[in-house]
Amino acid sequence: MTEAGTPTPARRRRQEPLIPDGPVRASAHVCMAAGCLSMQADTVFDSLCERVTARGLTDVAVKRVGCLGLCAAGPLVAVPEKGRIYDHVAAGDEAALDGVVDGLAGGEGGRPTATDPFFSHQVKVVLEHCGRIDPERVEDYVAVGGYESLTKAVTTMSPAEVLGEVTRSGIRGRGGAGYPTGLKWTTVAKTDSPHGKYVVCNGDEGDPGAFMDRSVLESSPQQVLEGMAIAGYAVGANQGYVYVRAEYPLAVKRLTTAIRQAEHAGLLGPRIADTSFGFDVEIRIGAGAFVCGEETALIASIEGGRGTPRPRPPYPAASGLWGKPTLINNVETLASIPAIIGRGAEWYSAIGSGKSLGTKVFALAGAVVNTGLIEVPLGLTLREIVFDIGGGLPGGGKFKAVQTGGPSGGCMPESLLDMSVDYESLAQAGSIMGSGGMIVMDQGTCMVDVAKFFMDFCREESCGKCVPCRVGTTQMYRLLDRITRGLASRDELAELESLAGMVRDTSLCGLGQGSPNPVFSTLRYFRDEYMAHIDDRVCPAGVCKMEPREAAVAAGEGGR
Amino acid sequence: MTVAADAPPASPPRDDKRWRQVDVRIRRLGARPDALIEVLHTVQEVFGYLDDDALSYVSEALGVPPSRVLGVATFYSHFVRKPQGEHTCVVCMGTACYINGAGAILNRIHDTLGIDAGGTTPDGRISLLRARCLGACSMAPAVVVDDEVHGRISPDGVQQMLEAL
Amino acid sequence: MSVLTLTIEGRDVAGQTGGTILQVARENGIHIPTLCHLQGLSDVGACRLCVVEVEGQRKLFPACVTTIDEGMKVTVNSERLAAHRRRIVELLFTERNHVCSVCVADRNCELQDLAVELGLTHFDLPLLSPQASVDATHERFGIDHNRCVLCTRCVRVCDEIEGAHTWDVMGRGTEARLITDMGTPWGDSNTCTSCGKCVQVCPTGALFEKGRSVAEARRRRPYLPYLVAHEGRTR
Amino acid sequence: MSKPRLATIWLDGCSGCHMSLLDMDERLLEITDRVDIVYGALVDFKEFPENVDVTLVEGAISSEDDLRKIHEVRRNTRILVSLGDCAVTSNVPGMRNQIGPAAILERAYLENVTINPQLPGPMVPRLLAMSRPVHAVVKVDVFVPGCPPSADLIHSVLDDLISGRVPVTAGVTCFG
Repeated sequence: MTEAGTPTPARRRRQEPLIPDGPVRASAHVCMAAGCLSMQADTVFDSLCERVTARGLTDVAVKRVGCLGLCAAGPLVAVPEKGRIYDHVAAGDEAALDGVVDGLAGGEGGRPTATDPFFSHQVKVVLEHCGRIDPERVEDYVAVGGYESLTKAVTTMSPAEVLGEVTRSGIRGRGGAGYPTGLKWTTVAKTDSPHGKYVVCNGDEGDPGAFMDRSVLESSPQQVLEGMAIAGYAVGANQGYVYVRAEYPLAVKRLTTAIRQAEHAGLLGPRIADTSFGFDVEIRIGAGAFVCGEETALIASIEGGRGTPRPRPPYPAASGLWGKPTLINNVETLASIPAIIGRGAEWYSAIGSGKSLGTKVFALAGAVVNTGLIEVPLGLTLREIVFDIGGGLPGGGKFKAVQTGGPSGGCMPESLLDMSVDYESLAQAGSIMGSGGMIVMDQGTCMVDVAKFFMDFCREESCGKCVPCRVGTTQMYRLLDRITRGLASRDELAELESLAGMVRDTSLCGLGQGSPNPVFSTLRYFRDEYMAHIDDRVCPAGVCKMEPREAAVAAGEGGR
Repeated sequence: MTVAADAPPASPPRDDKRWRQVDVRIRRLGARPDALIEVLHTVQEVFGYLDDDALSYVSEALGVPPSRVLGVATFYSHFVRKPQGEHTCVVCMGTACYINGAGAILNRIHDTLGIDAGGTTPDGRISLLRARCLGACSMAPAVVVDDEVHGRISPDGVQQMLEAL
Repeated sequence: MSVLTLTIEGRDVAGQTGGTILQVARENGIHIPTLCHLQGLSDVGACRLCVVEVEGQRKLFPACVTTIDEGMKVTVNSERLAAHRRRIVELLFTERNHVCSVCVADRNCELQDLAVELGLTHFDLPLLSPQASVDATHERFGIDHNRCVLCTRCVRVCDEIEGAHTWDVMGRGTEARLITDMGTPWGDSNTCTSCGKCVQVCPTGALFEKGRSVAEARRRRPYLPYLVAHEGRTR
Repeated sequence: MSKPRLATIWLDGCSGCHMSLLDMDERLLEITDRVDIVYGALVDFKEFPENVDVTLVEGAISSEDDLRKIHEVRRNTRILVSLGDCAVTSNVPGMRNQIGPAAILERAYLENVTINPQLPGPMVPRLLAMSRPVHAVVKVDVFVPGCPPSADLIHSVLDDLISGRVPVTAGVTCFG
């Protein structure tokens, strides 16, 4: 299958941001993340600049910023001094544009963020600077305290102290598995390597329905670079790689700009903050292979090969990139580091609950009013996320399930809405935290069809190296396909369950091991839907089309 | 079968100035075998696709066995081995787009243009591609036509857009 | 190098630090089924037939690449492992077009033997019946993709022993196929030295010497004395 | 007590499995003493009878006729045995599955024929799109792979079945 990504925005003459020389009364932050950009946010930016100039508002700023979160209502413009967000500011919508300018000039209007539940329930650590700074200006990041944590680390802390701080913060890997970050760092730090170590930032965000890393890279790339440099200092690495999907050209572009600017400003490169510590970062662009999110496959890909995973151990912490000890962390994990070092482990670990500390970014999508990007303390309930922050289902739709964890995750039914969203509870419910995609499904969604969708994904993304995943996902897909066509027997359902267990137990990497999870979780909570397809040959959601069994047998399908 | 003795130094397969861009990139990456994917990205950016000549050239220039070059080029779905149409239409098949009707969009394009994902119309005008997830989930279903993202689009909307190309 | 002690199948055994479970098991006459493993080549842990249970661990471990630890307790045979292994062989049979009765490797095939050893009498899963081709352009050898199990022994022997790297794998998932050079016909390969090592290490009838008919494949073991191929036939 | 009723049926196979059955030689007599053979290539009955205890099925399910017959067999059989690789895996008949029935018929009846080439008429059962193993269509109780299974194996399977034991073929028989 051929794939493609979103395109690089066409080159054109760039309007410079309006930044007054004197004190700023109010500023318009125009969201330039991919969602708003697809709704001509760049034109909105130009129009606002024009209007502000035309009105002679010399103490008003107009800036490009990263993601403001509420993608459902874009294009978005925030006026932080007034604590307001203007939504649906479409290009060419005179009234909306004038509304923003009126607001800048002192008028009312827009949504107050302090009382709007979408904003007021959130706690922003990773997304702290998203939507507040211009991602293409390192000055902006520095102005909000950027790189202070790196300077603090390299000038006032020993690597061991940095490790201790990260360990005590309790942060766990935000890429999916939730491995304690401090432990990972300590392992890499302890491994002797006379010929160097590496820090790799995993930005191969492949889960369909997840766009957290994309937004962070597009909205605050310097924050990720700072996190990497701090990690490099702590574990003893001087070289970092950021692996980004080719589907995210805007993220690649902003990251490239960020690296160049940071090097130019002496924030990356040799002798950071006049110490002997130096750190360089290079970008590696993925080429469309979900499995490369698995850390050993990612290493193979950075080394220029087929992205096939290899058995662990040895873990990359001991033998990774070119056989050297390698720390691999996800974008979100690394983006949390500057705040942890800056404000301290105690501050961070006070957020969250139980063994799941800190905040987590989720991408809300599907049948929910406020689709977009949110950051919440771990331990909120699903209900709070879907209904309070997400605003519930649109058009009076009735809730059926929420899917987390992408192709290795699961679907949780209404009865689990009051479950706390943390690593342990999700695992117990048969799902995983995953990278943070959260997709709300209404009664019009067929859960067998959803399981089939994810299996199709795994089948196509299987690297083909190990037998259970390569052939097992294909066979499971065929069984699910037969169920959705009303051709399957109860024997075949039993066959599916047994095969799923075997693929989970014997596959080489997480892609294969996790591939049966959507089947297990939909069988656990929605078995009646499977049985309706099999026994009554009916799709309760009205999604699947049933086929006559006789015709299928004549066409060579088999089936008894 | 013969084994080529003293293979001549790698020279570009065609007299095409665009190869200079590729050569510059290869030099900047130090012509190392591990630069393979980066170089393939460059070749595809410059020429639009990767043909056998190009792969052979990259193989020699980086000292990577030809079977390994093809193995890598065919592992990653971003790389294409045949020229694409004048216009491209990318239908996102991420979870949010899927449950919001991306399948109906693909079906409509199939019915109106007669092509499936990965195909190009016989006149070479439009190529249809699928994306695993564009990360534009908040605007599902999303379609990208010639570098422009269109969110919350209906099969009718896509048809109109493609007909207007 | 120090010696570690562990138990495999309840037996106290010892092995060198860095040794794998498979090595130690074989040194002690304990059989673990394998397919992609071939002594003398690097291990890839791909076929998953050699998975074993380690006490205290929920995961299963491929014996060919898992190094031993002091005090490790390894279970090689259990009902769960037997079922899983049988399934793996079933998946391989259903993936391509293995028709033993007309195969050059009939009675000399590791996949066929594994089916017997693991008690596989039929396939519950449907045959995928993919289109797969035969390349007979090489003057002495041929490859029948219908019989290939993607163990990659040929890729490894060609790269690691012969140093030619003629073989590799293209595509992914069930679309993955072995290739010679740039997907060019084997007979036109510029890198192939016609050494035939790939044919000797192939566990099935995928790689064969021309001129041999059904059930006539014979591996010439003395040709590669340091590569232990096909460690004993069931019949 | 009446003797168990045994049937054999030959679908899309080469009859090699029936030949192997005959290779039991004198043991055939011992078997025929213990059962009533009620249908099959060894006896002359036109209709598949009711209340059969054991049916040995040779061959894959390749045509509409095979399909009709196997359902009839299943309806009237207590223990259905898939005998040989064609019944168990579809084997050689299944090799056409990647090619399709139309191309196969053309090759066999038009391209390779010099005198009066013509495709089979309505008198010949139509081929199914795919040739399938027996258990893809009906439930199978005992699998005896092999191409063909040896006479010894067939004898031991029959001996078990007649004596009321469940035959174990795993580990003793082999594809091919």
